Amino acid sequence: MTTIAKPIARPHGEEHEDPRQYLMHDPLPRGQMNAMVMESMHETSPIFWLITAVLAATVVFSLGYEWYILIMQGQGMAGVTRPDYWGVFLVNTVFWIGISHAGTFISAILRVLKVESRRPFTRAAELMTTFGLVQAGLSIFMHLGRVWLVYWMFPIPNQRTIWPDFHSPLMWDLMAITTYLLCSTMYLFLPLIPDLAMARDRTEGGWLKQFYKILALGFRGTEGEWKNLTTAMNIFAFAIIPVMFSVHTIVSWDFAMATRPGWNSTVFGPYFVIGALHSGMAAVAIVLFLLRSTMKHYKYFIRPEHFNTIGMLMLLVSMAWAYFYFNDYLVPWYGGDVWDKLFQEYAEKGPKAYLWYTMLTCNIAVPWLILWNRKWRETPWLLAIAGILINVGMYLERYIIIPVGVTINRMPFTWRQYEPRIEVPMTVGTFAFFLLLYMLASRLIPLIPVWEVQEGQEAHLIRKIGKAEISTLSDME
Amino acid sequence: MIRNLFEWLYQPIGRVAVLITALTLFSLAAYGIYTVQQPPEQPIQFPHNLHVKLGVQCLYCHPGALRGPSPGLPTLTKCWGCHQQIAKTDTSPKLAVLKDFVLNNKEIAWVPVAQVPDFVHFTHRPHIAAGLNCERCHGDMTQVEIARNPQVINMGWCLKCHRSRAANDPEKLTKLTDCGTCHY
Amino acid sequence: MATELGMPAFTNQSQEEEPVGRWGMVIDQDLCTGCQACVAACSMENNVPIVGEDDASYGRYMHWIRIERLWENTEYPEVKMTQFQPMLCQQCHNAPCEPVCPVYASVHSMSEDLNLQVYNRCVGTRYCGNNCPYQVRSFNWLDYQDERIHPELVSLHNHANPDVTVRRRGVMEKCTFCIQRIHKAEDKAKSEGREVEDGEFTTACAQACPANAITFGRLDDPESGINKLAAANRSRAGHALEELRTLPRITYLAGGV
Amino acid sequence: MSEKISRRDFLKLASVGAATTAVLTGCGPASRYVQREPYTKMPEYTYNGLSTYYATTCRECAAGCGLIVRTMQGRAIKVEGNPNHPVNLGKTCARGQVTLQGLYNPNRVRGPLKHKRGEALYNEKYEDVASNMKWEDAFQVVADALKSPAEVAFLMGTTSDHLFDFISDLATVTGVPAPIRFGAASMFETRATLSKAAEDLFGQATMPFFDIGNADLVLSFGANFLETWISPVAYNRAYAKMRRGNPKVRGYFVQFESRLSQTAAKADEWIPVPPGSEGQVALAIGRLVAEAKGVTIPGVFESVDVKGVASAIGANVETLENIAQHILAAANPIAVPGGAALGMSNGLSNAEAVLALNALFDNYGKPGGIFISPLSPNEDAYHRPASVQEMSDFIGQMKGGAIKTLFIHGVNPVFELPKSLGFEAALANVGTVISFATFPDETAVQADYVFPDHHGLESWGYQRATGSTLSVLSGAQPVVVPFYDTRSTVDVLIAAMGLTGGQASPFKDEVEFIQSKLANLISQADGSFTAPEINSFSAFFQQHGGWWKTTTDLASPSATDALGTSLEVSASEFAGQGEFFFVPFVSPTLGASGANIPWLQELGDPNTTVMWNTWVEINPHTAEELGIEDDDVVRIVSETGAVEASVYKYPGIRPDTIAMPFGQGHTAYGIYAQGRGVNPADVLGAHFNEAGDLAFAGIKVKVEKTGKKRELARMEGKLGVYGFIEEK
Repeated sequence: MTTIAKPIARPHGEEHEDPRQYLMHDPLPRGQMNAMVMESMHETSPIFWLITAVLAATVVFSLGYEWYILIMQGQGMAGVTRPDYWGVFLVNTVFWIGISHAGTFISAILRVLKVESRRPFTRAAELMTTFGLVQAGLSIFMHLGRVWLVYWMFPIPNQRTIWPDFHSPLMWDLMAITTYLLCSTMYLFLPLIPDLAMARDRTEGGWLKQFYKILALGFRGTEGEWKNLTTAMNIFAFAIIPVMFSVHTIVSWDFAMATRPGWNSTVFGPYFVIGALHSGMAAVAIVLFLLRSTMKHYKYFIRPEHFNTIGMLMLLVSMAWAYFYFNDYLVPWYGGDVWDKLFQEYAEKGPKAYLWYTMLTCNIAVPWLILWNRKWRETPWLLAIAGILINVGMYLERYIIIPVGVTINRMPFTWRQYEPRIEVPMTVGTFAFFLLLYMLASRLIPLIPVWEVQEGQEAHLIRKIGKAEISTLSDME
Repeated sequence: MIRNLFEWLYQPIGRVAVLITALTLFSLAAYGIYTVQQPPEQPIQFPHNLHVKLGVQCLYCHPGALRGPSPGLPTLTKCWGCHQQIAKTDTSPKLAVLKDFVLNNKEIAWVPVAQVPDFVHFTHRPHIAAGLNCERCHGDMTQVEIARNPQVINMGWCLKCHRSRAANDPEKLTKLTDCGTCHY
Repeated sequence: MATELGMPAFTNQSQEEEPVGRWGMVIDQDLCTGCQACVAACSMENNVPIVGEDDASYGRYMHWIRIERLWENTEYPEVKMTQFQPMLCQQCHNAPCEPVCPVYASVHSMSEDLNLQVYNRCVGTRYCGNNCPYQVRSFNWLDYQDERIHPELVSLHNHANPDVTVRRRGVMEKCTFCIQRIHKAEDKAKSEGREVEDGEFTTACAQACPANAITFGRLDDPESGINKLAAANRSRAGHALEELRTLPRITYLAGGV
Repeated sequence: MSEKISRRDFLKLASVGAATTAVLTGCGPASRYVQREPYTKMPEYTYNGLSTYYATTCRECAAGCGLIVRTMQGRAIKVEGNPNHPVNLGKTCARGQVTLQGLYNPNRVRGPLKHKRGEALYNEKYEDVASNMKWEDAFQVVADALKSPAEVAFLMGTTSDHLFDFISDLATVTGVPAPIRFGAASMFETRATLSKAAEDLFGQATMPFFDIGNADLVLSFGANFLETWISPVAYNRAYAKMRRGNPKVRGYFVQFESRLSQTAAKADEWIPVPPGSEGQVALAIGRLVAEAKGVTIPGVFESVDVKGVASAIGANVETLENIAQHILAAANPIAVPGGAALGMSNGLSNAEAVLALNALFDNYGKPGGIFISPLSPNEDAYHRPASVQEMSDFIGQMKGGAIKTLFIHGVNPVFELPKSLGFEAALANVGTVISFATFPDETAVQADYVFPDHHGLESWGYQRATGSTLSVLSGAQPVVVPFYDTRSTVDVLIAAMGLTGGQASPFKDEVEFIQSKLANLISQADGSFTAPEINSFSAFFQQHGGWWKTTTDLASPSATDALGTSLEVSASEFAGQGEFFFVPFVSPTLGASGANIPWLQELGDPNTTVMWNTWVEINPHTAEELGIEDDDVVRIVSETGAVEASVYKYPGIRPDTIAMPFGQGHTAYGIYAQGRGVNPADVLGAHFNEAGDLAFAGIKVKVEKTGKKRELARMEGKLGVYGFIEEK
């Protein structure tokens, strides 16, 4: 491969920027990086375990116990009623699926597009995908009135010879989510293998060793193994992208296929996908900030440049989202259906209007104000705050679509407001569960794909041409 | 590497352990099924085979089957109608139970053995009108002493028959496989 | 594959010509005095539970038929109330509630052309209730009929109708056009080797209505009472939310004219 | 599932079944463990799984509708109307439908009991006080009371006419005073005023019959005939006939009332007139009609000043002239007085003014006009229930201690009478109070003994139907065996008479007495059926659910000079110095005594859609002035008392009026009724009109804010019905 010279993007008015601020130009020996990652995994402060304990308790009580109540007493424990048959549980489902989009988007699309700065945080994002989907699945089950019969929704041969109805968007939903869960788990696992092997070799004895042993599938890093691995990863990287886009489109069909005013809209598919990315990117920003500030040595791996990348993506997505939201107004306006108008009026002027305004502020104003400036993009805490606000906004968006919007139907006699009851603790529970899983994972598997980072570092080196320092791709053979 | 996780499996003792566990689980399951398949305890050990052999028709004691949903279980008056004229009633120790019921006017709490769940609205009349005889579903009573349920009554079993009988009549098939025919 | 596995076929026949239907109802809003007799009769016939003041005020009343009224004008003294409108399951032919149920609990009865709700199949996704444009499906939010929770029901349950299943929590339910009466009549007719005649039986609500505002009968019999009634009042006749083309089986006769 | 489940509870299984069988699929249905309790001897005509139908009569109100009750294995399952019964022609009202929930109500008096006055008859765990005495002792108690016939008194409800007849006969035989009948329904129907007005105009004290069905224009002056008025089902049917009976002409309907009642909601025009001005309006309309006709103004209408009336009711003269034009165009118009219009200090003159208007329409005895209700078979004369004035006289007797023993059956005066009459206090001066109540109502709580009568569906009897064109005697028979250890009051009295040692009853039981009352009907030619002898006749009587004449015998009022006599409708005076007219009305769903029926509580009021509670109707503008919001609890203060209830901002009511439903506010009467809502009778003063009826709408009240808030359970969603955008 011949050498291609490409200048480093550098801010105005600043000559001779030091390229070593970039991860790929600040290489460390493989062994040292491995040691840093392992150390960050194993050096655990008591505070960490304290937080874990608190989270675990929250999960047990506000998820486990409350769910028990919900099952034994019935859905009436929740705030759902006629006409608000659907409540916060489905909001959570949509929200968590949205979160889960970030992982695939970053690791698959950015990998396919060969965006270099993705390297250190692909895995952190992919973990979010898997764990987010777990929450989404749980939320669907919470929503069911007779969850103990959920197996009737699976196509299992039975003596009744009754099968699930594949006309129902809920069935598509079920299929899509399970597919997505499987793919994303696989896709999380493949790039993990070399790091697991690394972890295996750097752990001596104990159950942990056995754990890595099994998961590493005996990976030894031979030429052939690498070849197969990269092939598999490329296949998955391309294959998972359509799955990712389809899953949230299908989730949106749960609503778009309904006869309800305001829901029955053709724009819902892409609109939901963009919304998902919006919240997903924001979530990645938060996670990166947390990792960087809590985990040892991560300041080396996760650098302002990465926040910069995320920030730009967030800005981009928020613009796309704004467009689609406008579009979502345009279409009904063009259709001119009175019920759709009422639906929007209720969101804007109804008793829940404050949610609507908060949503717009968080989803549009916040990113557009913060993310224009590179300096701000490169300040982690600022980005984290932006991420939190955007997620609040996106949660509200779903909340407005489902429990608030569902108030408006074609029978004004039945219009009633929805007030969440047992949903509140259970939602807290899902968030706690997500964090808990993530924290435990951070103790078990390397969150930094070391081999990927090193690959990047090996691929680049700095050539001095006169005074200028040029970052070039080194020949790979 | 993985295999040495399971090395204990390759010791004879390990295999025995596995075998024992499997056997225990299996026999537990078998026992569980056995218990629920037993005919329940009846107030009177009523010998169906005997009565059928003596020529008593099913519909004599279960007349409701002709008219409507439930065939009904015989009341004291029904039993006594014959038995008070039978000398054996006074002598036989088995029939002492019946006498006791009658003389103290206690209702005989028969335990129904062929039951459909309560969300299934089964009616005997049309089934008999369709020319089914009792044995078809309730088994041959000349063979059994205490009434027992010959086969598991579940939806698959119902549908099997409904399908086969309406195979060549689409309209009838629709009716007989319509959810609303039994569930409401 | 669908049919050989016994799956009820999908019922969206919007491309075909409109089928006439089998059972239907005509409701004359000019006669409905909102006296609630139909609601009481329906609840007595179909074991519909009460939910108590708190749940009722939150909108969880289980009525299978409710009498709606809105305001045409709330400015005193020109106050005008809309005509009372009994709202119950319209037994749509193209029912929005049916295709969305993942387990065929909300399914179309091919033989009776009714919307069925199979209680024992329902898993409680509530998609049907969500999708019903008439909002006439009521969900068992809690165990309203469980005597362990409501001991006062032990004696009240004596009048429960054994022909109708008592629903438990987590199950969607709705008006069935008194399908148990339909079956009884059909069974009787069959045993006498004839078709069910129009007016041979009627639903609980129609039976009770003191002003005869509700009429129930055969749609496929051109001579039936409802068809005649609808024909005689064509100028007032119409369906609820006709624009959705759900092909309801209930015809409303506008009141006040 | 393995515990024994009795036949009675087999429905419990239906609920459990859904869950269990799903789990046990493949292991046989769970119900195999059920143990039934079958009959030892199958009753006649009873087959498993098939239901038996019995004809009887509804006892929820005095109208006497015929019912057919579906029973199955000894339990009443469904109430259906008796299609052949002339009163309701197979139809029922909501209260008739849920009478089953009275029969199987969790709170019933389960047997004869003696208890301390004021002690509750059930606890909060729905457990009723157990019966603590034998019926034999109960008979003795009654017998001892009857030994001194002059010192007993019978207070009766308006239902179960056969009991009324029995006691009346008893009065003639043993010299006990004649029974007094009373009911909140009749109090609000102002029956006394109606019959007095009939007496003044027709020369015959009777219940006028308004043939709304054949009219093509109905002017209703406060008559809420679609709600609980005299015979709701019959009048609902009549309304339907008026609207759509004639395919060419749709009847026109105008309601003059201070609030948009359920009846007014069905009217084409609702003229909100202030309470008490209905008579004036009637006269004004009469004058306008006469003028328009160009005839000499009859004496009745001479004195009225149309403009003054119009301004008084806040309408312009055109409105009234409009109506006059309608009247001229109409073939047979009718004007119906009733409701709050008669519950006024000037109620009688209001009624007479309206009847005079009918005289102007010249519809006396004509189709679509006014008739005299036919007397029932075996009825000597029209016995109207006691007016509240007569009740207060009776209370006076009680206070005086003239009454040693008071028998109360089928009425709940402690709850129904205005507090200001002091019935409860007067009870203190009565030696023994014996209640025959089926339900543990307030009066039963104040009694020394409760000897429960059967529920209507468990008892024999007959009821004289009102509101029918035919003369109907509606028959009742038990459709199920008594659920508890109750006895028919007639049987109790018969048994007691046997024990007095004095005059024994000629009848051996209730049935025999009823047959004796039917004896003179068995061979009447114009009856619905005849029979050779009494036994087969009473068999038919049960089978048909009553006996009635096949030909109508509506007497037409004897034409008197209703128009000539000048009638002075005085302005009604109002007691108390509040700023609001106060209009109590019988709750359309609950009726006067339905509060213990859970399903009636759950039914939404037709106009406000409020369930389970009492509300106060206030015009939104008024509420705004007072700074009151929906669901705010306000205190309504009258001269005699105060009640607190939540506000419903109701557009359909005069700004100077507030209204409140009667029927809630029980302090006993079962778990579904107790402590729910308030009783407007608590603020009513003891004011009467010329006929002695309570002037229940004749008071003015103050409305005070309490700062509390209590949400009303309404079926409607406020967002949709009243809009979700707050205009501030």
